[in-house]
Amino acid sequence: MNATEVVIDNAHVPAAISALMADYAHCIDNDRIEDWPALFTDPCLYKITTRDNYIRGFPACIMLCDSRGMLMDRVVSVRSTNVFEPHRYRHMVSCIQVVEAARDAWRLQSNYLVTRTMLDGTMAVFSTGEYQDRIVLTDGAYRFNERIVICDHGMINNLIALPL
Amino acid sequence: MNATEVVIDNAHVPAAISALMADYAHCIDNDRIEDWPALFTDPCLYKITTRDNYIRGFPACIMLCDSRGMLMDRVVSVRSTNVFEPHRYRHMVSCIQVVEAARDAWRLQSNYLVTRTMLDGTMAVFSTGEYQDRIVLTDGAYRFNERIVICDHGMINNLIALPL
Amino acid sequence: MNATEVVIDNAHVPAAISALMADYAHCIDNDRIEDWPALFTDPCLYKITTRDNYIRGFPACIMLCDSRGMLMDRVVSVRSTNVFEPHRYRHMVSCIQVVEAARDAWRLQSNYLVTRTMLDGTMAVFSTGEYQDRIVLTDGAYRFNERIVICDHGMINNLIALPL
Amino acid sequence: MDQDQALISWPEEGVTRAPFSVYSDPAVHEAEMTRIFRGAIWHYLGLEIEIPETGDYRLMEVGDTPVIVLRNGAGGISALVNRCAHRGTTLLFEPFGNAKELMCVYHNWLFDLDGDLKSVPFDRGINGKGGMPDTFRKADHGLDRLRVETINGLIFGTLSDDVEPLRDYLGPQVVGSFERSAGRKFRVLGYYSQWLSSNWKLYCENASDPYHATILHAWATKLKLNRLTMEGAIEMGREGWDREGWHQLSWSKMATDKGGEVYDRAEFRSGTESFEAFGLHDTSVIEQWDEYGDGITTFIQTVFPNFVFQQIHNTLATRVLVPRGPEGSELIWTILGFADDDEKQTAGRIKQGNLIGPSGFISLEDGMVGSLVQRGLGGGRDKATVMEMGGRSIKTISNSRASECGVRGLWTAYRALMGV
Amino acid sequence: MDQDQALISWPEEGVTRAPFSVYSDPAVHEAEMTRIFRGAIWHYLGLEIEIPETGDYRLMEVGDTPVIVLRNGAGGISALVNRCAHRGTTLLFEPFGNAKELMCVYHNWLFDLDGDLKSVPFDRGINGKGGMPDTFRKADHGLDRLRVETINGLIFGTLSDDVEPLRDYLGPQVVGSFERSAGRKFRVLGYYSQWLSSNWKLYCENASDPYHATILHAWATKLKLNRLTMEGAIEMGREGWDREGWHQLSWSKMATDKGGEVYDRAEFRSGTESFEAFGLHDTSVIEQWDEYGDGITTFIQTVFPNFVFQQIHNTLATRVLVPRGPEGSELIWTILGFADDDEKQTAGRIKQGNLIGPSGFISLEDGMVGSLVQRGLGGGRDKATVMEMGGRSIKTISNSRASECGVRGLWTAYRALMGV
Amino acid sequence: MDQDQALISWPEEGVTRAPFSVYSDPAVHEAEMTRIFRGAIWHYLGLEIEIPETGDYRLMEVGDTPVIVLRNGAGGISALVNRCAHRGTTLLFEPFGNAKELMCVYHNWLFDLDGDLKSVPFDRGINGKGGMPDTFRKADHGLDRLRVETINGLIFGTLSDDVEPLRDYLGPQVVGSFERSAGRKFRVLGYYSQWLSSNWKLYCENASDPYHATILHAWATKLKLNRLTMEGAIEMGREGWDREGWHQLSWSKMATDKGGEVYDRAEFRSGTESFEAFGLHDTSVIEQWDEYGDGITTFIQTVFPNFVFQQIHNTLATRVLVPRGPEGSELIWTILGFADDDEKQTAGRIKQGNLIGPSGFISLEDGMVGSLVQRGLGGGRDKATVMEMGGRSIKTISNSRASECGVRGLWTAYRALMGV
Ligand code: FES
Ligand code: FES
Ligand code: FES
Ligand SMILES: [Fe+3]
Ligand SMILES: [Fe+3]
Ligand SMILES: [Fe+3]
Repeated sequence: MNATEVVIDNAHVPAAISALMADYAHCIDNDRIEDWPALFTDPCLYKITTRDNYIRGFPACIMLCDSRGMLMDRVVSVRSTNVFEPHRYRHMVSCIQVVEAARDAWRLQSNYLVTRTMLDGTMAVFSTGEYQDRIVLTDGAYRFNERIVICDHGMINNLIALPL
Repeated sequence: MNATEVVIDNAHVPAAISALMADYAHCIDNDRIEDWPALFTDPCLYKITTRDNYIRGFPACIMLCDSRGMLMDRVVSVRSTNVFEPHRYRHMVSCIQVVEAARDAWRLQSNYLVTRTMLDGTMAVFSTGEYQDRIVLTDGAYRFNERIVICDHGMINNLIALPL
Repeated sequence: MNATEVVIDNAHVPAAISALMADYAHCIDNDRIEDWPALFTDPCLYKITTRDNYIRGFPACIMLCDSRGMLMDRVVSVRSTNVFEPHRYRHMVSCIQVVEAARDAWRLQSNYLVTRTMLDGTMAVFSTGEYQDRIVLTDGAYRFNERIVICDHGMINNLIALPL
Repeated sequence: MDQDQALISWPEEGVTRAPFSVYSDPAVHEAEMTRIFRGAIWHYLGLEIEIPETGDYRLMEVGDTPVIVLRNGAGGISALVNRCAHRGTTLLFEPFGNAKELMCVYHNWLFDLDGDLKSVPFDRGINGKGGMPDTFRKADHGLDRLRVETINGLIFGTLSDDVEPLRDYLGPQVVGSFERSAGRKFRVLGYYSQWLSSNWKLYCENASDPYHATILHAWATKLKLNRLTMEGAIEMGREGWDREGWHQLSWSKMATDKGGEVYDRAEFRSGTESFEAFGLHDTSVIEQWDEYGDGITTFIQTVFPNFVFQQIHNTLATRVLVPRGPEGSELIWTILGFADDDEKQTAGRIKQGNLIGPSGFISLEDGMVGSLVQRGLGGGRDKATVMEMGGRSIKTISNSRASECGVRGLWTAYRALMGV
Repeated sequence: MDQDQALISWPEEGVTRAPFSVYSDPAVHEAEMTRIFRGAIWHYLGLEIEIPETGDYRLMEVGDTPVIVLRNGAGGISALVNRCAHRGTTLLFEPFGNAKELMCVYHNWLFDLDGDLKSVPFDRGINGKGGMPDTFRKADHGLDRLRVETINGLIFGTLSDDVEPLRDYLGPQVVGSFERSAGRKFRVLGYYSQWLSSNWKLYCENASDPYHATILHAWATKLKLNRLTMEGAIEMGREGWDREGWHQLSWSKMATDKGGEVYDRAEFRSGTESFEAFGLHDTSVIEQWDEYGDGITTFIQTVFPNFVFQQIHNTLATRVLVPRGPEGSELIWTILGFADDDEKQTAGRIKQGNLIGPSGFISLEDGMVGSLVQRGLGGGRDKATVMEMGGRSIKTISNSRASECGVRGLWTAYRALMGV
Repeated sequence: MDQDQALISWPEEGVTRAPFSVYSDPAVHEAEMTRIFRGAIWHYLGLEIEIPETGDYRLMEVGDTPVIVLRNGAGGISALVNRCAHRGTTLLFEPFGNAKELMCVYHNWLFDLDGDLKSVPFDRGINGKGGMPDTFRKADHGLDRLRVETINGLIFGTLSDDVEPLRDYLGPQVVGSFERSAGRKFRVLGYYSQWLSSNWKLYCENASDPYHATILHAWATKLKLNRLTMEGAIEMGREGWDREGWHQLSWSKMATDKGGEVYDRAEFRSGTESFEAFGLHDTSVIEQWDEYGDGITTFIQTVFPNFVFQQIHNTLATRVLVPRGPEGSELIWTILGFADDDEKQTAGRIKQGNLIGPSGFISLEDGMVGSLVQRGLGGGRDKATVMEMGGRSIKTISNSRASECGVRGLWTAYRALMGV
């Protein structure tokens, strides 16, 4: 696709969508992961894959949730089932671009960078990549109908417990 | 707090507030730290603490200024009193979310990432965390009445001379 | 320059300019570098230099293109002439500040961070610094008339093939 | 590394102990690269289906040796060391691709798909000046080659001239495992890898250790997906065979859980911890079908030193663990289905993919625990692990997985090759 | 590390010299971990108030040995090596917490708060198959323990069986320091730490070196907060005591500055540099009260090898310096007040906090200077430092701090333990 | 490093081989710092025009020794080791600056611009207490100095007492090169550097190897900017001279390309690869003028071990390669013009700057290829490079650059200094 194809129009990102995207990050980064599933529609598509799988058309992915229930199961895994060293993310999201704008269904693409900080204070860039979002207006609120997370890297630093 | 509590309304961040937040970063990153104190009200609260201290309710912090004079004393420290290897920051600020919006007093939270570059060219992520801001309108300009910097990491890479 | 000089007015960044800046990043990060030259006017100025050269007034730079043709020659270099290990960038751009606002000619400054990911999955912060942009409205579209990239670091990790 | 002095002084308890120093000592690591990875082993190199056409290649590392695995002109498979014979430049640096010939970027020495040196620019000089000496023979400057053999579409290679043929190295048990599991044509569904901040052997021990599986992976245990009370076993090759214990199979059948009195005892976390709000909100992730018609739901076959073939429910994958220095390693996953899967089956495998890999509900801990051990070693170089579950030998216990015999088997192979 | 060859050849000038190699040689570092940190020393482990309730724990590192410091069932304090007795897994990995028992995540071996092994899952196997051999005795597989003693609420531990009791190790001077400074109950006000890209001994030298204090920290000097012309002294224990010089106290009284003729000489930076615009805009940061009623405004007590208790004005803190390899270390601060402080006092301590820590007006340079030295060592492995200020002995000079006797004391202790 | 055992066992083929171990072995690296960089060589330190005024300084590293290069009081040049004589602190830490004297931040020992110790704070103590012992002589505690000599404004220094004068070390050929290239006053146009993840010698080999130039840098070849078919040569000093081969000059004249029959043969990438869409859209980047009136368009003069002066078209630059551990290095560029350039010439040099440096159309590969070699070495410590192009000796071939004699010359110097 080229520049002109990408931008259907130069619509401003509505404040409510900016707020949704920010809240997504704050839920995860500030230890209120319980609030994260409600930011998606049900059914939905949340998927983490690698750029190489994406480019080569491989369907396998690192995480795949197609219902709010599956998102909630990820929360339970983080909170009480799976065992891992506690850590924190910090999301940076920028270069948000409107790909398709309609009153109640938006497509956006953006760049993300997530750092991971362990409790011993060590900190590193954990993941970078692209978000491909479909955001819809349902009962008066914008929610993620789709968020595809495409990691630039095929190698993961040990594990991904918290969503990216 | 949960998603709905956070966003009092979906107000757009006013251009003047975006400009203030950007100018804060540019003052520090582009070597005009002298301009930094004027971005705060007097009195004010500028505080750098760690997420662990914040969560556990410990009052101790890394830096604390409650007057513009104290901010100015930090500038003097950087410029002429304290000794340290010269270095540069670069701020990235994103996921800016309006927590409370009123004409003359805004509460915002955002994520930051700061890199530090030494004069030998080595560069690293120096700090990541959250800004909790109270921004007020005084004599026609928006200023920081409060900026709380909550570092994700309890360990600091050697020292913090320039504000985060 | 100081805070007040910087912000001529608190104009919002037009959606079309945000889109241009985002598209610049996506062209490079998402492997459609061929679309990159069209985001500039012809003639134009695209320049990568270091903060030290910039401060000390040295004219030498790392990359310099003053025509769309030169931008296209960089694309050819990346695609077919020069030899280097394939890698990806990811751009983060924030603290976008309007320095000068006019209907058809804007000056903006912003902070950028670019990560580089190699095909073996290793990932690192590759460059941070400042963008100084002059963006003009020509035949109905905003384009970069100038983009000066000022790297905080004088040391480059091996090579710069893709533009920053 | 000095052969005269003992590189490692092994505890007298033998394979029920592993001295902590083997997990971090750089000299030990160097010796492993030579004696194990360049020694008498067969190393997994990939799948035939990854390189179907002439010139198709994939890169792999055999210990610290970079290797190109490619489909050569004759339709066979070549494994060549990825190092130019001129001055050592890496020849290919994309993980996968196609190359009709191998041309080094530095001075463009040209090698064919068998690694033979075909041409040297300016070898005759220019206008008769310069160029290579008459005594220079291209035949003496080909690329280093690995011996290659395949089994059921899996490619193995070795840098050793001595090691026996692949099937003899694997033995009937492993050969049978591959016939059972890889009897039909696979399809690659994708890739990913995990960086582990731990010595390579810590992950290999983990893969040879069913004892941990139902305890560390509480998620699986809570859902009764894998418990030692199910029908299952460890198999390590014919008793007395000179490679007995080198390679291990651990399998179990979910449908046969005899109930969990052991799990209901209050002695361990996964048996006792109260998972507030636990219980799946969406069970589609564990919907499965009998993959091989034998009722086996978990099937983990390892090949010494660092290969794993896994079936967990309907997730099929190969895993290879590449050592990267004494305290790091990379676990490379290849996610598989069968070529003749229908869409529903593929979708099922993808969704069950939530169980495995870096975010796998029942594998997420395997990489993490290695770094916990690596860190625990600090200050304990003079100490050792204790591996006595299921006795002190490498004999298996019929139909029981409550044993560390697999880990003892791993160390048996290690000591044999390392000569310690 | 080879005992036969000299690990370090010390300059004949003795403790007035430290060879640069001790700051970067990995073999020296290894020996330090064994001979010093696992040797005959007492190491600070934390504060009793940090672990008031049964099961409360905090993590600490003694050299490269990870340690759990916890309140055991008997209300006493246990210090256990944070390493599972089975296969070495780190048992606890949150810096602070509460644990009723210690259960390893890997195979759920269960240890009580005294480190005794209580249970092993499947030790009896399943249906009589597998499990631990009859000869396996839980009593043989407890966690490694440290000896623990406390003084005025400060917890110390040792991995040595030989070192004398804590109070004898500290000596009357240090015991007196703690009675004076920690006589009342503390309250923890917070934590932070600093990563230092320098060998651990560089920071320890700094803490033992009042000579630098009034020169490097220009901020303090300009404001006349700490100058050598004030009444003050260095104390290092009774002359002739076999630990003389190991631990050092440096104190001074701000109110007694005899004026700065020395500081007015044009010979050093803090005396001469013109700080354009210097002078505080807001002096509330240096408002203080007489903390202990003795007029002392700076009180720095070190305990060999790596502990500091500080009073600077009304900022109270412990500092412990954890070595992390030959060229790195972490300085861990615990910021304190007294349990009975009123709000005004707490607020005062918090604001005075601007003086200390990674952003401290009068401590900001202490971590930085170590990395400047570390870098300066490049190419100078055959050279040494020169420490002759105040003479060449470890004798103190009454009421003078213009001496490096403290640093010479540090090296006296170092050489004794290292046997160099 | 143990002198008794052979540090490196060199292949019997001599300088036509370099064993891979020299590119990664830490012990070899340590020996190189001592025997080469602190040994009998002259090391580039910068340009006189960079430090015109008294007190002007720039920092440099000679191997792992940090050095201050400054204009002293007498208007001469001092090169001082950047390490305080007291306790080793780095004295100056900005790359460029001006200092009237050198005051250490730690305890403010004060050195003059010749490195002599001028004052020590509190050396007389306070009120007669403390201070330095009477036997302390400032004269014994100056900074370590390097011998300094200059040629055509280029500054060289050495830590060796034995090495002959600079001009003798360089020999007539290099002296001639500098007279030709640096005969007029330069102007600094800017700086940048490149971090290379490869051993320092890999870049130095690259700079001594015209064989790669027209092959690796396809951009230049396609545009016929540099091809071996042009008139050109390698020069390495008088035959039989005891430094023959240490320093190399490679030059060529673009205007003299005899046509590319060799390049039209189908044997190498730059000759054959079809660059879809290749051909410049804007040719201003290659507009040039005859810089020195001799028609030479590429002129690369190296000085052993790690200095390069380059003229590529109208881009003038010095390059110095600083080793940073066995597997890393930094390439520091100084971009030059002439003091009397007019604006048009300066603009031309800046635009031609697209050809060189980290983004240089014809230099971009030089740093990259080193890391490709470094990686290719994995698993090959027992192997060696092959350098037989142009024969096996260090004799040059008149008017031919199809030779690796320059690289063999580099290794000749290396072996002489290392004693291997
Ligand atoms: S290194 Fe491969 S051709 Fe020279
Ligand atoms: S390692 Fe701790 S229980 Fe096995
Ligand atoms: S280290 Fe330089 S003055 Fe003390
Ligand atoms: Fe497992
Ligand atoms: Fe200090
Ligand atoms: Fe080159």
